[in-house]
Amino acid sequence: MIKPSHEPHSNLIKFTMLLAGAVLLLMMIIGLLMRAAQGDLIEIDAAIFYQLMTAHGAGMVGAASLTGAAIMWYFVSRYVHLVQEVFVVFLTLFLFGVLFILGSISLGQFGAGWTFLFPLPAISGGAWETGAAAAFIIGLILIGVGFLLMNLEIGRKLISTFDGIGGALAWPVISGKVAPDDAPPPAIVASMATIIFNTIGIVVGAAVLVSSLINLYVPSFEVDALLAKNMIYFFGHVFINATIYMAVVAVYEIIPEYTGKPWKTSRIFAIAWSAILLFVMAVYPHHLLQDTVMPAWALIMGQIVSYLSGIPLLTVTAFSLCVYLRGSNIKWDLASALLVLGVAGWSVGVVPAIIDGMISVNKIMHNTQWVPGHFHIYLLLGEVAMSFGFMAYLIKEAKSSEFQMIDKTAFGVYLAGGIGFTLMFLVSGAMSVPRRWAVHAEEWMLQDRIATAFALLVIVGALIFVARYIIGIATYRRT
Amino acid sequence: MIDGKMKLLISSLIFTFCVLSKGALEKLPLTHILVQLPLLICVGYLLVEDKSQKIGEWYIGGEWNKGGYASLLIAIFTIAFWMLPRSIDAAISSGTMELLKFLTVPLLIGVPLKLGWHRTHPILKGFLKAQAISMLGVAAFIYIHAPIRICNSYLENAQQDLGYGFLYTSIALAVIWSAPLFLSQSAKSFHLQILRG
Amino acid sequence: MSAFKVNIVIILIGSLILWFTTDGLQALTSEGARRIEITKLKPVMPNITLETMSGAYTKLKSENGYVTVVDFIYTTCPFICQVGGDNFARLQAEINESNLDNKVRIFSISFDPLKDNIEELSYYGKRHNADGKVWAIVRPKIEDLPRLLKAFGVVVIPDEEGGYVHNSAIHIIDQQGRLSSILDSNDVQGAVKTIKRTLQLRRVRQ
Amino acid sequence: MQLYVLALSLSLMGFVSLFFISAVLASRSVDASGSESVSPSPEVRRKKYIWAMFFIGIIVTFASLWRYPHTISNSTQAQAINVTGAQWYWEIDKEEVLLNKPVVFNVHTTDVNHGMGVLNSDGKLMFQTQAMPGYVNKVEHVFTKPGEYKVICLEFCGVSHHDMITEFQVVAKKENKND
Repeated sequence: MIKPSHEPHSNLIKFTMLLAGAVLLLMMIIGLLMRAAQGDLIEIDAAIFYQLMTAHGAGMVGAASLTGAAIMWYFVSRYVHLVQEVFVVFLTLFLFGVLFILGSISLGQFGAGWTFLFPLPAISGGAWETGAAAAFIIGLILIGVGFLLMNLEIGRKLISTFDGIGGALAWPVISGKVAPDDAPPPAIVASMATIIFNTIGIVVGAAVLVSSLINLYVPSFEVDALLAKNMIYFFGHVFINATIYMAVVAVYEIIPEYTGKPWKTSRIFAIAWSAILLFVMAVYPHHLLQDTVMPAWALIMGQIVSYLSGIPLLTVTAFSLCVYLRGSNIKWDLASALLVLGVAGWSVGVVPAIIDGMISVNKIMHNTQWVPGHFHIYLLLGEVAMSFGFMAYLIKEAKSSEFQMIDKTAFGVYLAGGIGFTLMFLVSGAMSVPRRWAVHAEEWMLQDRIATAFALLVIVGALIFVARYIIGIATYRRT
Repeated sequence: MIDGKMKLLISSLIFTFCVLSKGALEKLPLTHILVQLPLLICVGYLLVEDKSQKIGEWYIGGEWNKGGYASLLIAIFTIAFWMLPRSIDAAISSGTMELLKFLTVPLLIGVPLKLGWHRTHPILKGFLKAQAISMLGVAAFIYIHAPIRICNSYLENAQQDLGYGFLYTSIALAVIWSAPLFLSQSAKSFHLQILRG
Repeated sequence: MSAFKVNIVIILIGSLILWFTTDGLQALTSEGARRIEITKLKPVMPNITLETMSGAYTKLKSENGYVTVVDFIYTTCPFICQVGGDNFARLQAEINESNLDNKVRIFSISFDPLKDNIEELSYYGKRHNADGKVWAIVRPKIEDLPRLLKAFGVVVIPDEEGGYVHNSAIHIIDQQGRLSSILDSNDVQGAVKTIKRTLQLRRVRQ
Repeated sequence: MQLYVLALSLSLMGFVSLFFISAVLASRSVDASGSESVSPSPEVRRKKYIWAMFFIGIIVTFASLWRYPHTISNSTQAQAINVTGAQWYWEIDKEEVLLNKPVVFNVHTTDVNHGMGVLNSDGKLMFQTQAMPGYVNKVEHVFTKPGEYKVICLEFCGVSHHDMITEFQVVAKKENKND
């Protein structure tokens, strides 16, 4: 068995999670405002709405990636010696990137959506200047550079410690050369796979970002719109998926601590993660199913891989967790409950995603509220739940780690709010309500208003999680 | 192993080849940029020895080049200069620029890369490699799709060939740099043995 | 010297070199450089004789103080010159609409005067509705050609299909015969604006 | 169709949730280990699930892709319509199309990406395709109900994205008086 042998960088990660928690809350409030505006409960000018939407998208992807990175760093640093300064540089670059993005939105009125789909940033119809678009793109590049550095540090340590990329991905376990007992732990396998595809994603993303930046200032250097779209969705898909694949490391590491049963890298686990590594990169054409000029094979591949991606998640991570829980006498508290909810939300959210990944369904569901429906399930009830769970874990020693009444209430409120909120998206999607519209028709507003109420519940739950975390950190410091 | 003198000989042979084949290689942008310039970088790369020569000591041991940043910066700025379509055009139309190219590419890219790379932090190395792959992609993007002629001295479809050349170079570098990481590095993995107990 | 200072010096020198060689990051290509240089220097163009598509002779510099708009073409060009022709047809229409037809002349100058005889020139003119009054298709004498191309900074190189590749653009020559600006060949609106501004300048000066 | 998709999704999602709920409930029972001897071991069950998912996947893939959903029939009866998106309006070169005959939409854009979605008079999305700079996306549809149809924008394209709405009519073939 390979056991943790280092002290993780606790204080740095605690600080990072505090920042991320604050950003998550703020972005949730922006989400609430957008839903309320769509339900005509409050009035927001369309231009402001789309700026809020851009901030919400970029902020949520940013917060999710930050929490994912923090989780991965924390647990990997228990196994190998990571240079803490690299994470500090990452965090600094990340915050500078956020500064640029916030500046471009608030000062420059940038509102092209976080996906910066070429050539919208350059052609705003008078809503924002070139400089604002450039600031947004530079912000994304800074964040990408930060991630690249962090991935390189973890990657090189894993490669040298665990005998190459293959070793860290537990390939010797697949081939039977090494017994699961001697395999790298699940956290390492998951981190290695994520680092590989995320690095490739960032390299592709950097290329399309720099090209867009050049195009902003030298418009005669045109970018092919179809190629740009492919690259943007490759980068975007890989990046947002990486957040949850990093966060699930917390489940692999924390749940065994709660049950006392080790979570080993079995043969099927190793195969699943190598499959995920391929699937995450091959599946991105499912974002382009309505571009009929795309080659048919690419779209068919998108549909098939989108289905295949569900198999390792459902039959390995979700199934193993369920088997593992049965009769485990796991101690339930806020951390373990949220982590299990995270895997459940992720697994449930993958269902509408796979169904929308079918070309014929996509034709009538794409870019309706069905899409935010499915990704809000596996972010709100998946990645973000895992992150809050990790936060609760970080302060666990600070208080009597029982499942207190306030924690139970917060968990219940968050879960109920999350289910109701995301269901309204799915229902609206089935009613052909388009996504990303500042103004909604009268007949769509019922769901918008119900969703607003549920969003309020989510925020109340999240507020309690963050408040408990802050109190926890404060008392932890003192003891 | 190839010793220092041998390297010097190869270096001067490549340089002579570059000078003699000037006309042929500069006829197409693809060979000009993706054959001649890399060859000239090799000339500089082979020209100096790490430690045995004085210049090597000065480079490797010099306080001014701590972390290899100074030499990397020199190389990066020189690369940036020669990536400008204007400079490439000028190297064809003006003799002075041509001479400048034959001097600066080996001396200000090849030599600093050879002598600075050793001192570079592994993360910075990785970052620069990723950056190179990515920026070659950008160049491919621009050269394949630009509706304007970027270099006045070259035809538009030759410019597209160059774009594809950048793309294939980018893919090749990605493979060359990442493939060794998959191989077993058992010499280094004593830490794994310790972890396994 | 410490590493830090050395690095700063290298960054400064490197940035300065890049700044100056790109005209302050304005021109990354030779074409961009040509345009910037011209707007700065406004060089006087050689006042050569041109033969028009109707067989008459005229001079590049207008004697009546007209603004002259120039593009370089060869009439057998399969693509880029034909698009350029369409753009100039739009420009001719715009000039007529703005009542500038007695202040502006347009020349499409062939850089292949040996192949482009009078018939070829007038065929190209007819195809794009060049009226001969505002817009004429013309050719220089073969001995004037190198000097003319050099003055405009136009580079012509033969391609593989027996045609040529050349930088296509709208060149505007002011009333004094100086090349004052160069625009993208599809920027007809910009050309009209520049023409009006050039005419305005003179009036102010008078 | 949309409602079937919703119903199917919700039931599958419920099914997945049940797994988790039952696992969470079983976590408390000390006796759970005893039940394992009755049911097959987890690894056997896992393999069954994997094979089941593969099997269902193959059937669904073939059934849904047997006819490629973006096929253009090239029928001689097809009516072609050019649709052009621009910030922020749609231009359609025909206001009426015929009922029960294939209609091919050639979708262009003059500036940024747009998404052409067609709603029927009940506000239900019939189909959609993207409009992309430099490309023409083709999509074919046979309208089976006459009436007014709306074109909306389904790809975010700037501040008036939600205002890009236009209409066209689907009409039965007119009586030809010369017959």
